[in-house]
Amino acid sequence: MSLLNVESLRVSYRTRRGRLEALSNVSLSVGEGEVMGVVGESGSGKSTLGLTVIRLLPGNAVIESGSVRFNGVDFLRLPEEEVRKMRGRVISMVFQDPYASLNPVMKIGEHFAELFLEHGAASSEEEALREAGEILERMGVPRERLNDYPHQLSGGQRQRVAIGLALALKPRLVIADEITTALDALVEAQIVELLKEVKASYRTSMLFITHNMGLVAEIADRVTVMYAGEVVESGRVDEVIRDPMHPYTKALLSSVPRIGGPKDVKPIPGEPPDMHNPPPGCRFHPRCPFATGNCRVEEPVLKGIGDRYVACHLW
Amino acid sequence: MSPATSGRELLRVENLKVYYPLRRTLEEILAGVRRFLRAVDGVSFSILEGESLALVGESGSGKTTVARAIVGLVEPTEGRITYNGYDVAAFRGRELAMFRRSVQMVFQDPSVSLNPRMRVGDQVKFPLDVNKIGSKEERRQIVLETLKRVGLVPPEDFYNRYPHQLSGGQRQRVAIARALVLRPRLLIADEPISNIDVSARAQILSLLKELREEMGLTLLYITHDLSSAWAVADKVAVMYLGKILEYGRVDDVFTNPLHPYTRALLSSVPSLSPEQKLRKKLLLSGEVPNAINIPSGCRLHPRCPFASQKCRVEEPSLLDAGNGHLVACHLYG
Amino acid sequence: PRAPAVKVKDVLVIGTTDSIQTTLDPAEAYDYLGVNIIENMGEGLFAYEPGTARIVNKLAVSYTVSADRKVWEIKIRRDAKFQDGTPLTAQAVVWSWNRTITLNQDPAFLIADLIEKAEAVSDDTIRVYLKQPFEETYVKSLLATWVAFPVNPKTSPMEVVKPPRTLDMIGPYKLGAWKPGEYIELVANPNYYGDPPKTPRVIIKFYKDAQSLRLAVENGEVDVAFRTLSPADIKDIMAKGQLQVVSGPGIAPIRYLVFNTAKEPFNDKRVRQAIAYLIDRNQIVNTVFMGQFAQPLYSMVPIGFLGHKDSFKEKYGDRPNIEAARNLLRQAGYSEANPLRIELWYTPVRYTPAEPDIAAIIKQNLEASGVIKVELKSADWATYRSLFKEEKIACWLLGWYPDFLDPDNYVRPFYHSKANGWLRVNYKNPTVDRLIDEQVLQPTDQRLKTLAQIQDIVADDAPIIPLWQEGQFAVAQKNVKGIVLDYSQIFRYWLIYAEVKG
Amino acid sequence: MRLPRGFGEWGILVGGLLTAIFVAMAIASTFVTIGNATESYVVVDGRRVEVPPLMPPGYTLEVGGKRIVFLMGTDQLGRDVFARVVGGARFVLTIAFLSTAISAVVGVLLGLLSGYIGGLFDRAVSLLMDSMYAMPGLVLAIAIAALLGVGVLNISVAIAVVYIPSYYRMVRGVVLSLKSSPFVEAARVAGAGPWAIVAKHVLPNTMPAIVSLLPVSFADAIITEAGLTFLGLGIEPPTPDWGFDLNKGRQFFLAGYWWIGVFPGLMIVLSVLGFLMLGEGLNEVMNPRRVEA
Amino acid sequence: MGLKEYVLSRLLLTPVMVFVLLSVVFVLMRVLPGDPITMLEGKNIPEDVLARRRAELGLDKPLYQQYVDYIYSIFVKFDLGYTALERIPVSYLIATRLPATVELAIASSIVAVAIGVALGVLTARYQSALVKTAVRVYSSVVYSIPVFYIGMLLQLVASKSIGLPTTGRLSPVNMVVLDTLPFRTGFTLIDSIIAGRPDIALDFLSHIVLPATALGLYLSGVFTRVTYLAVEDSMSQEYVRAARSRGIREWGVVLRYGLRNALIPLLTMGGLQIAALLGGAVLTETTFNWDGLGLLVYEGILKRDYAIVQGTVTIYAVIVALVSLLVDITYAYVDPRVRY
Ligand SMILES: Nc1ncnc2c1ncn2[C@@H]1O[C@H](COP(=O)(O)OP(=O)(O)OP(=O)(O)O)[C@@H](O)[C@H]1O
Ligand SMILES: Nc1ncnc2c1ncn2[C@@H]1O[C@H](COP(=O)(O)OP(=O)(O)OP(=O)(O)O)[C@@H](O)[C@H]1O
Ligand SMILES: [Mg+2]
Ligand SMILES: [Mg+2]
Repeated sequence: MSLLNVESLRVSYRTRRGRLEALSNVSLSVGEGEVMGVVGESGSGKSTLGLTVIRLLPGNAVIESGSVRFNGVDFLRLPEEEVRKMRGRVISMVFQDPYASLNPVMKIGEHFAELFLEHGAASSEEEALREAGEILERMGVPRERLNDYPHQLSGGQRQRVAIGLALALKPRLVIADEITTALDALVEAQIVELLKEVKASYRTSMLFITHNMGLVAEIADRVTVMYAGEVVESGRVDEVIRDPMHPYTKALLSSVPRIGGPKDVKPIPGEPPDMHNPPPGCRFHPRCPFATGNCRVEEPVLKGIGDRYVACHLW
Repeated sequence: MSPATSGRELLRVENLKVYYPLRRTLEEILAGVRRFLRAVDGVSFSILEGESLALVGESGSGKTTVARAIVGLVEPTEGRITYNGYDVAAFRGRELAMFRRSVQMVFQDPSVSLNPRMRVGDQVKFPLDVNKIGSKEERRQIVLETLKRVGLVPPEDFYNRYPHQLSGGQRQRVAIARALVLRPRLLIADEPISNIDVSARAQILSLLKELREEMGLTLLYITHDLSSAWAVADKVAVMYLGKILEYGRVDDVFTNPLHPYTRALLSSVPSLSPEQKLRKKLLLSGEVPNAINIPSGCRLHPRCPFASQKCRVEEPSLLDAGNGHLVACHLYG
Repeated sequence: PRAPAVKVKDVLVIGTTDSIQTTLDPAEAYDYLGVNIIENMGEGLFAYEPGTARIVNKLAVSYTVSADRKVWEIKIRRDAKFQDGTPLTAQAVVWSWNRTITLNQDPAFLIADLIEKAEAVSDDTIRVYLKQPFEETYVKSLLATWVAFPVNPKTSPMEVVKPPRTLDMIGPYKLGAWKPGEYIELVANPNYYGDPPKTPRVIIKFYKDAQSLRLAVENGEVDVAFRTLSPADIKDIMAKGQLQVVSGPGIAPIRYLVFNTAKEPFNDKRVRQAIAYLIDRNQIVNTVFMGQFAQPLYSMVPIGFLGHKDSFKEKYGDRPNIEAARNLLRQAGYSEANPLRIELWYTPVRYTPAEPDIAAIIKQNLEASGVIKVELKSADWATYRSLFKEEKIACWLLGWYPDFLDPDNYVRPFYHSKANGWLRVNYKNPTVDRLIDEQVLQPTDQRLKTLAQIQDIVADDAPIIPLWQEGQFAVAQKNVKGIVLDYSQIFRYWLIYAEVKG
Repeated sequence: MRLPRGFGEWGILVGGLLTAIFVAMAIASTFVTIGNATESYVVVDGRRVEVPPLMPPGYTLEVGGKRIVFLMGTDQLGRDVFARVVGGARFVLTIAFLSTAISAVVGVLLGLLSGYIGGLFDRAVSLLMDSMYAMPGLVLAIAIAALLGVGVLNISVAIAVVYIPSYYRMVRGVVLSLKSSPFVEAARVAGAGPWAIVAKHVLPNTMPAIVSLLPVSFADAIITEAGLTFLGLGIEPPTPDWGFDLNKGRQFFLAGYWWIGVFPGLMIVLSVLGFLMLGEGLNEVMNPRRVEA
Repeated sequence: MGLKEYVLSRLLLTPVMVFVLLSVVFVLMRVLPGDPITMLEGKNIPEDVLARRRAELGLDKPLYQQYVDYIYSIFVKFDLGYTALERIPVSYLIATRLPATVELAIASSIVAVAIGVALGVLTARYQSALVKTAVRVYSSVVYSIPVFYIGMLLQLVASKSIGLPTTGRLSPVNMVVLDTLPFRTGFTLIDSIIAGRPDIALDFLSHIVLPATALGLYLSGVFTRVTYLAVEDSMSQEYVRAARSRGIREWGVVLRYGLRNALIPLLTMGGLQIAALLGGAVLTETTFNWDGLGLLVYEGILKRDYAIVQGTVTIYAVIVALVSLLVDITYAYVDPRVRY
């Protein structure tokens, strides 16, 4: 039994232009201590997935069907207050923009103290700060930084703080939504190293959301590839990279030039679909070189092939 | 590898410095001290006709500033820029206008580099208008062709759209079209793929490559994404804090990086191959210091695992390590 | 059962919308409230007896007038003392008059034009040489004005005393505190020779508008509201009956319409007369003053005043006479096709808040002729005054507060060509000039005839059209007693008191 | 037809409706006589009939078999309050319109010049504008209104002066941020001169800000106008005007004749509200803050 | 630029701003027809008396000379001059009137801020469309009601049913008590404590309720709007979502994240509102017979008393400059990013 089981999740947003289905029938599972990478281009629904799992969707989102089971409990049906108490303690999240995800008027220490006190994990502020100092150092930030405001830290340090906050209460699942996108290459590499260490020491499960297949290859155990709100493929990372089954995964992998490799780039033709009017049938068919008549009409379902899943009529 | 290099030098940048004066604090005013942000601090390179040079480096290393100095958006504090062998600073009147037309730039973020209140066609046409090229009908024709050239088909359809009705990739195409419409010889592309979607990146890259091949464009490609530089450029210059630390043919530099900084950059690229995953990475500690207090000696030394006493004091100069592969590091003194 | 003991409140608050325009120096003050406060802190040789229009001796005990009526000898009281205890002397009186004349401030002419010379014959006798053989009550009424009040020579400087100070005079009250623009406190003068004031302490609180004043008196913060609640409010207050309304004869201000008779089209007497025919004083009084707070006025000499004659009513009637007006205008060359266009000016804040309404009524009255087109124009007082002073406007509304209670003060400043320069009415009629000069020298019965003659002539010439005179109304709490409103226009604080139980 | 959604659309609907009503009133009062707005009499069959003053709302006058209803009563001179309220719309809206136009044009021009030219000119103009901004607006308006005297144009100018700095600051701010924006730089790289840039790139982009400021400053102008005429400045009776009539009504308010002031006051509130709502609505619809795409 | 430099440059700029304003006022007032002397009673005052009065005020000198004198006396002698008719020092008048305006400004700001913040927080806490709409409608409606209209209606209600005082700052009797104190600040509340008279303090409070409510309600329109928008804005920031992802309870999020960050724009707006507040005070003071600066300047303009207008304008400019200075300094406490 996995720690997290997402089943047939359908989430939409109410917008001015009407209903926008951000997740259509998404299923995935994350095992205990496992890192699940989620890749896909912008707008494919990665963040929506992460926010649904932690139940922090914006007000105009509607969970239409499906379930998110956490340790077997249907997370979506728990009362809000209970979910709130679980957030931070059992399940937590790190966001993309380190410059925006810390409160600019609160010291780093205050962030930690607030967290500890809120969840009763410390009895006093001093205790909380002592704990926090420890965590901070494990994240590679000097303890003295507790007395600083976020703006006094560099981007990388802030993201370390955010990760520290998410891990502080040793949650069982951390959702990391593009946490390195806003960072410079060298800093990104540092954070990736940090995550690898965290993975080894905390044994926390992780939903690692990114659009960079390379990063997934670095840290994730398994990967789920999303396209236009749907899961198109999932499986063990090395297998998916070595032998992508879905044309989209293939195209994605070959669109990135590799240093030392051939110098030609093979872009995926066309544009991603307008999510208000997704194409019928397979959503990838307008851009798919292998598309057949059937692809235009019939929506492929996610089929299990060994321990891999793919949603394509070719399989 | 270079499709149309004639070997003639088109643009040369010599010892370029761009300093931004900082607002002074009270004590500084009283003490008469002036402080500067040294965005570009002595950069020299040249681009041959038809060649493609990648300028790579982390955020804040001064890449954009170099580009802005070349197109005249910022006055160099020091140094010389020559075009076709002529000093750009001496250009006046028609010469200046001709030079401006022949060097065009694509800006970093397509979501802000287009005028939100102007139709796509008019934006692309605008350079023609201000340079009074062609008749009204001709201009429209040129615009349509250019739109088609950058892959915005059917061009008539895109002509009347507003930027917010386009995807990020399409906007970047418009920005490229706007730069191309004056038929420049040198195109400066400032991180054209960093703010757009993954799948559109490859499209823009291949567009740039096509343009080079078909129009014989000379390209100054600015990026922090090394793999894209690999695909697009013939030569590469690695910048750090306003200085070039390593320069050479892409293949030489990327397969045999000399400077510790270049090595760190390369090893930070996440790799898809499992073998590389196991290879020991060279990680630099800390982050780029700000350009106001540039470290003494070699500007990388506080972060460099190989730094020696010499590095702290003496600034290494960019020297040839053989075969036109230049490096500024005491390890290769 | 014994009636509950009645006590008098030891502080009384009087609210007003008036303000003190300049100082409280009798040599300079020349505005209603300033003068009135001085009248409560000082007195002259003569004074009006409260409730009547009679002039009686005050600091004077007796006087004799020479045969040629040019030299007066006045004996003064010996028991009067200034606030600091200095006894009053004839020298002090003469010094005070000289001070006023020397300082030569705005109202100085009141005695400067009267007195040639004054001297102290002894400590208690003053000899006054008049400039002309003026009529007796005329002289007394001028000597009763505040500019002639003796001030303490020991403490009074030979310059105008500025707020927040005043001078040491002989009167029931002396100045307590003064916060310019906000209030004045008067306290009983311990060295006053006469009866002490009924209320030892009086606060005069200045309000910016009639509504605030009404709210304050209804709220009980103010015991007496005097000058000026709006007619509608007074009527409402009367109807509600929670407060008392005390009324008295009004001559201040009288209101009138002035023409610059040197300017087109008002240099044409027929135009002025036509306007006199058209104005409906009753409509103004009935609408704006609710029919009971003002009276139509048909002469510049107010009703109830010595020598008053309804000359305008006799000549023009008391209802608009459109036909007569049209005839005159037609003679003057105006018609429906070529109407007379005039600008009628008024100033909105100085007199009543209803000024725009009044102007609107007059406009309507004039336009009823069908031959006149009126454009209403207004300006704040400062501008307004320079406009008519510089003769930029030719038809405007004004009001008049008397300087002293004598008909002369209602004819000379308006009609005598040597005295009406300030008004820029440019009216000069040698007959009228002569008659005005004569009447101040004539004995009363003959004077009345001369005054009647003057009023008839100026009604025919119509350089100024009198409109109405406003009554005096004080609104007070029910327990307030002793309010006397009479022709003197002096609001005597020292007579007022409020009873409280216990 | 669907119902409006969200505050923005409702704002446009309600605000637009109110605005339309007032504009209609203003236009109507220009062309037709509604009642005796400026005279104390009505003319029936060529005969003048004086209307009694201070009659409560709903008062009906019967003359020669005709019934004239005074919906909002009569004022202290017997004028029809309803007619005055309607007539006031014209005066008030004209002034609001003129003053908004003047301040917008002057402010925008100065802001553009200042922002684009920069340097000493910018400093001087900014100093003047900041100084004016530091001055309580109403006091400034009072001073200028007292200076200029009565009249539509005069009072409009008095109000306009107060709001010039708002436009100036806003436009200057936008220009400064646009000046260094990449698309302006792109235009410069393309060889465009300052005028082409201002005309094609800067001005159009200041428009949304200007347009969203317009209704608000229009509403402000109405309030300021009311404040000035309430203090008795700028207006020549018997011209109907809300602020002036409200002040008049205030003098009769405590005596129980509430209708003289309450109705004009209500007009001020409703018209200001109308323009505000319209402005907010437009602003929200034009510049959505959150992406609800 | 550090905070210190900013504060300093603002300080240096203030006299320049005052100078510019005064020059504007000078020009404005001198082109007006009429001068304070014409304010004298419309009587037959001899011309020579008037001419002497003009000379006393220096009004007979050429205009440029008057301008130089006047700038000189303000900037070099710190002398605001004398009123034209009463010849009271303007500085004295301002000193007696300023506290009244400050009292009104503070009291109405308290009302406005209390309402604004309460409503702003309410919307953030209960993210319901109904509450939001209600709050926005409230802010628009309240903003649309002129102060004098609210004032008039409040006066009626209060005089008819509540029995609160409806005009003035204090009962006249109490006013005299405070003014005759040997030492006094001019601020009623403080003075009544000095006098040991809590009943006077109470009297004052009952007097200020209505004007403060009228002006405060009016200002609360803007305040509510800005608070609402600022809180909305800070509540839509990523850090709010991040806080929620850590299980922080909603009230904590609203207060520590939403409100605290909204304070910064609120403060800016508060600083800008000071001029509006003082402007609104003119009308409030007129309506409630509140003897403050607003009434003073209004009367000064009508009386053409240059000295009063110029003096008041100087004070206004200085107040606004000082308040914005204060705001800038307060920034440092609210927004750590400004600190250095
Ligand atoms: N609050 C919202 N209201 C309406 N639509 C939304 C909202 N948030 C996201 N969407 C839409 O839902 C779809 C999925 O968005 P989501 O943010 O989950 O994508 P993503 O994969 O995280 O993209 P990115 O890589 O850009 O972060 C997109 O089409 C997006 O436009
Ligand atoms: N107009 C300016 N005024 C002051 N400092 C500037 C200005 N423009 C750039 N800088 C500074 O100059 C340095 C170099 O900036 P530049 O934009 O050239 O870097 P870059 O390499 O292009 O970075 P990025 O990858 O973020 O675009 C930075 O520290 C930046 O903050
Ligand atoms: Mg996302
Ligand atoms: Mg850059």
